[in-house]
Amino acid sequence: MFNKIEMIKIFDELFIKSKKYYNDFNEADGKIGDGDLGITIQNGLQEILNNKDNFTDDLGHNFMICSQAFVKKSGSSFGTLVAFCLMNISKSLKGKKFLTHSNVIEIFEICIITIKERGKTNYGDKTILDTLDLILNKISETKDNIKYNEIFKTATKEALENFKGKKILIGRARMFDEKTRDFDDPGMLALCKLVEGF
Amino acid sequence: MFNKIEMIKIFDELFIKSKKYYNDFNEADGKIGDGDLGITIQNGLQEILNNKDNFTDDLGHNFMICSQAFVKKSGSSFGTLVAFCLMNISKSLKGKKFLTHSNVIEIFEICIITIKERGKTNYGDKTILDTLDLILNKISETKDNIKYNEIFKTATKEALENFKGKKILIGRARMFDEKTRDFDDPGMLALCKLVEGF
Amino acid sequence: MYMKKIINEPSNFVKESIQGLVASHPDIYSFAKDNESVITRAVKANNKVGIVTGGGSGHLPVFTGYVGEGMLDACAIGSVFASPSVDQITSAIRNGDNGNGVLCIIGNYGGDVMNFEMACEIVAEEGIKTKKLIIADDIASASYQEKSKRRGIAGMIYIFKIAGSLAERGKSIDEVFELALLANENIRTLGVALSPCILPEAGKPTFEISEDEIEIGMGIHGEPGIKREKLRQADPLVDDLCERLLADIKLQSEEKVSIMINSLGSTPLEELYIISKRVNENLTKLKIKIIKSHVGRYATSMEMAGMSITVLKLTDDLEKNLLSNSKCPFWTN
Amino acid sequence: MYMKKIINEPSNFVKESIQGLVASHPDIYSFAKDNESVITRAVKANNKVGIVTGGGSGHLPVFTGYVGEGMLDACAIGSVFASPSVDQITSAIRNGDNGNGVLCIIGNYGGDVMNFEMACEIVAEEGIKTKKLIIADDIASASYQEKSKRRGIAGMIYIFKIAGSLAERGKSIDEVFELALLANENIRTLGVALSPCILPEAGKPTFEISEDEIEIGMGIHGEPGIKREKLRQADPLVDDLCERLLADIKLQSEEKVSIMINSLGSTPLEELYIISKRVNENLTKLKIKIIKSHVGRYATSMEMAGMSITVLKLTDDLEKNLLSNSKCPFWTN
Ligand SMILES: Nc1ncnc2c1ncn2[C@@H]1O[C@H](COP(=O)(O)OP(=O)(O)O)[C@@H](O)[C@H]1O
Ligand SMILES: Nc1ncnc2c1ncn2[C@@H]1O[C@H](COP(=O)(O)OP(=O)(O)O)[C@@H](O)[C@H]1O
Ligand SMILES: [Mg+2]
Ligand SMILES: [Mg+2]
Ligand SMILES: [Mg+2]
Ligand SMILES: [Mg+2]
Repeated sequence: MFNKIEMIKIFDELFIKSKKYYNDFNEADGKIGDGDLGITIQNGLQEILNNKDNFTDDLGHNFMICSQAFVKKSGSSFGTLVAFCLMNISKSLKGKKFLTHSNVIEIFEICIITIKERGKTNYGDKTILDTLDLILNKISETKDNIKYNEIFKTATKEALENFKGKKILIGRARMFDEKTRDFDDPGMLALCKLVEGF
Repeated sequence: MFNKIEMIKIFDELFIKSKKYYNDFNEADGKIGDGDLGITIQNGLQEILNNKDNFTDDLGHNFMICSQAFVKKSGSSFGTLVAFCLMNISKSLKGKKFLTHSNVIEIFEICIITIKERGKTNYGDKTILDTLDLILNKISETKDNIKYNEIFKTATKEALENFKGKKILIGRARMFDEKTRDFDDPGMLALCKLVEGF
Repeated sequence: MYMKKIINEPSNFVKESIQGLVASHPDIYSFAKDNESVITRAVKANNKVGIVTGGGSGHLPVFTGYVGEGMLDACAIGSVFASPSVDQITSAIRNGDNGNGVLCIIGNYGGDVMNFEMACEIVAEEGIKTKKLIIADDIASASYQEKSKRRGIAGMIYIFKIAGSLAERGKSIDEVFELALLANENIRTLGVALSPCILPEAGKPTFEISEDEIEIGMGIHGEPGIKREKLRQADPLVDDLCERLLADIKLQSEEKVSIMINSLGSTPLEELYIISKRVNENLTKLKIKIIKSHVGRYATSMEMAGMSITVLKLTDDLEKNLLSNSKCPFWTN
Repeated sequence: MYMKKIINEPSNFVKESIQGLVASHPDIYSFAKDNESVITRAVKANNKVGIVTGGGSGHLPVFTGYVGEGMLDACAIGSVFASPSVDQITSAIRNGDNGNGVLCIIGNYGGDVMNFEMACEIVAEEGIKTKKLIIADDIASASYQEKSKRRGIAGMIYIFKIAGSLAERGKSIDEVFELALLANENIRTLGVALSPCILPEAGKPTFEISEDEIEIGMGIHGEPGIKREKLRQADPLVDDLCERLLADIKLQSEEKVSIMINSLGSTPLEELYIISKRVNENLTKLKIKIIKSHVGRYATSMEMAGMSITVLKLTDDLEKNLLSNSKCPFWTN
C-alpha cells in the first residue's frame, strides 16, 4: 500500500539512484543539451528529502512539498515539468492517505496532460512523455495482481528501445537535429535508470 | 642651372620613377608598415605636376605649390615630412629664380632640421634623415665641379648599405622591432630608387 | 584563432559578472534581498506596473542590463544560455511588483516560458496579478503561419523599452500589455552567425562552422537557422535579409520604423554601420521612414561573430514610448 | 577560428562605415561640406570653443563616434589604423571652429601629431587660433620619467567628454585647455591584448600570439607592450594591472576616481564586469572612491580580444564636467 512511509522509501531509493547515475545523466544531456540533467534530478530529490520531516499522512500535502522542492532547486525543463506534474498530482490527491489502482492511473494521466500542456509536447517527440505514455498503457491494460515495479522497469526500457534511431523533436536537443538519432533522449534514459532495481 | 624649367624636368623624372617603383615602394613599406609609401609618393608627385602650370620663376612660390600638393594628397608620415620640408624650403627661397651651391646646401640643411624637429627623429634611427645627412655631408665636402646627380646616386645607395642589419627605431616600423634588421627602411629605399638614372 | 577568456573559475562566471554589474552601476542596479540571482532597480519604483523579465546569461546587455528607470523593474538571471529557475522568477516578480501587477516579458524558449508560467501561478496565490507577453520576433525560426512559435531575440529590447516607458507613465497593466502586444506584433528580426562562442564551463565552441560559411537565421544560442551558405559581401547579404524581413512585416511606403543593427558580440561597429547603411538605402528606396536607428551590441552571445537586423513598425504611440527618456547604461535616448 | 567580416570591397571599408554612421544618426552627425573624410555635428554649435580630434579608423566609437553636443565638434577620419591627412585635419579644424578657437585633442602617435601640427600652422594663417593637447595615457608605452612619450588610448574619451562639456558651457580656449590638460595629467590606462584583429585590406592578422598567451600593455594597433605571458585568471591579472596603474598615478585614500573598463572588441561585457568587480574591490580596499564606472567598448581595434583599465583621478571640476549631459550614441550620462 502506497502511503507516507512508502513514499519516503521510494524517494530514498530514487535519490540513491540519482547519485549513482549523476555523471551518466549529465553526460547524456551534455551530448545533445546543456548537461545539467543529473544536477537537476539529484538536487530536486535531495531537497525533497531535506523536507521529509514535514511530510504528513496527507499525500496531497506531501506532493506539494515535492513540487516546491523542484521549483526551488531546478532551472531546467525536466525539473519544471516534474514540478508542474507534482503540483497537479498534489491537487488531485488532496486529503488522500493511500493510493488505489485508479489513483495510480490518475497520477500518470495527470503527468501526461501536464507535460503535453506545459511542455507543448506531442507523442512521438522522443521525450519523457513517450515513456510515461507507455507506462500508463501497460498499467491500464493489466487488470489484477499488478506488479507496478515490473511495469516501470520494462516500460521505461521498452520506450527507450522504441525510439532508437528517431529524432528528438523538442527542447534543447532539437538543435542537434539529425545527430539526435544516435542518442537516447536523456530524460527517457533517466527514467529508465531511476527505476532500475525497484 | 636649377630654375623653373629644370625644376619641372626633375619632377617629371621623379614621377616616372614613382610609377615604375610604385609596387616596390608599397611592398617595402608593407613588410614593416602599412604599405602606402608608393601611394604617398606617386600621389604627391602627380598632384605637383597637376599644378605645374601655376609655377612661376619664383622658386619659393613653386616649392609652396609642391608642399600644398603633399598636404592635400598624403596621409602618411613620409608625405607630411616632405610637405613640411617643402614648406620650409619655400620660405627660404622666396623670390629666388635659381639656385646657387649654397642654396642647395641650405635645402638639405632645412630638410634635416625640419625632419628632426617634426619627426622627432635622431640620426641613426634608420630613416630618410640618415640618407639626407649623408647627401649633405658629401655635397658640403665637395668644393668644385660638383656633380649633384652622382652624389645623390652614391649617397642614397651608401646610406642603405650603412644601415643593413640595423634596427629601425622610429615610426610605424618600430613595432616590428628585431625583424626590421632584415629590411631596408622603405623611405631610404625610395630615395635611392627615385634618383636612379639621374 | 582560439577565443580566450578573461575569467576566474568558470563556475563563477555568471555570479561574478553580475556582481561586477551591480558594483559598477550602484545607482542603477541592486541585488534582490531574497535571491542573489535576481537584479532589481537600485531605487524601487512605486505606484506603477512592474516590468519583469528573465533568461539565460551570456547575452549582456540582455536581459538584466535593461533594468532601470523607464525600462525593467527586475530580472531573473539563469546560468549561461539556460532559463532561470521558477524560484528565481517568482522572486523577480515579487520584487518587481509595486502593487499594480506585473507584466512578464519572456523570450519564447520552452524552458523560460514554462518556468514563467509556473512562477505566475505561484505568485497569483499570493495575490500578485501578472500578465505574460511572449516575444517571438525571429522570423527564421518559424513561418508566418506559425508566428507564435518564433524565438525571441534582439527585438525584445524594443518591448522592454516601450512597455517600460508606458508603465513609468502610470498606465494600467492592461494598457501596458496592449501596447507591448502591439509592439510584439510589429517587430521582426533576422540574423546571421559567422562564428561560435565558447561556453565558460564547457570550454568548447557552441557549434561548428567552416571558415567561409555563415548561417542565416541562426539563434543566439546556436540554434539552426534557415540555411548555411558561403560568406558573401555585406550588400547582397543585407539585401537578402531585408527582403525576407519586408516580406514578413509587409510595410507600406510612408510608414515609420525603428531599426536595430545588433552585433552578436565580436562583429565590430564598423561592420554594423556598413550593414546599417545598406538597410537604410533599401528602406529609403521604398519610401519607408526610419525614425531612429540603434546600432551596437544589444543582445549578444558572448563573443560570437554575427549580427541581426530588427525592424519595428511604429505607430505614434509606439514612437512616443520608444523615444521617451530612460536611465540604463545600455540605452541612449 | 578565422575572423570573418561582413564587408563589401575592403577598399571601401572606412568610407561605407562612416556613411552608415551618418545615415544611422542624422540628428548627431553630418559630413563636412568640403571633405568627405571629416564628420561634424549635425547642428553646428555657435559661440563656443571648438573641440576637434582625428585619427585612424577601426577604433569605433573612437574617434568620430564622440562627435556630438557636449563632446566633439568635428573629427578627421584616417584610413584603418592610419593618421588622417593634413588636408583632412585642416578641414576638421575649419569646420569645428565657431569663431572662438579650436582645441585639438590628439592621440600621441608620430603621424597624427605631425599632421595636426602642420594643420594648425595652416589654419593659423587663416586666423584660426588653435591649441593642441596630446593624449598620453598608456603607462605601458613609456616610463613615468618619459610620460610625454606615452601613447594615447582609451583615456582620451575622458578628455573628449571633459573638454567638450566645459567648451559647451562657454569657457575660453585657455580655460578649456587647462582643464583638459589637468585631465590628461590625471589619467592612466593599461591594457592587455589576447588576440589580433584582421585589417580589411591586408586580410591578415595584425600580430601573432599563441593560444595561451596574452600581452600586457600592447597598444590598440598591436604595438608591443611590457611583457608577454601565459593567460591567467581574471583576478590575479587585474591585481597586477591595478598595481601598476596605482604605482604610476599615486592615489591617496578618500580620493575620487572614475574608472573605464574598455573592451578592445570581442571581449564581451560579462568578462568586462568580472574585471570591473575586481578593480572595484582593489580600489575600495584602499578607500578610493569610484564616482562613476564606464564598462563597454569605448576604444576598440575592430574584433581584437583584450581590454584596458583606465583610472581618472577626479577633482570637483573634472567630476562636474565628466557627469554633465551630452548627446552622442556612445555615451550615457
Ligand atoms: N517540452 C518538453 N516536453 C517533454 N519533455 C521535455 C521537454 N523539454 C525537456 N524535456 C525532457 O527533459 C529532458 C531534458 O531535460 P533538461 O536537461 O532539464 O532540459 P534543459 O536543460 O534543456 O532545460 C529531455 O531529455 C526530455 O525528456
Ligand atoms: N618620424 C620620422 N622621422 C623620419 N622619417 C620618418 C619618420 N616617420 C616615417 N619616416 C620615413 O617615412 C617612411 C615611411 O613612410 P610612410 O609609409 O609614409 O609611413 P606611415 O605610413 O607609417 O605614416 C619611413 O621608411 C621613414 O623613412
Ligand atoms: Mg539540460
Ligand atoms: Mg538546463
Ligand atoms: Mg606607410
Ligand atoms: Mg600610412
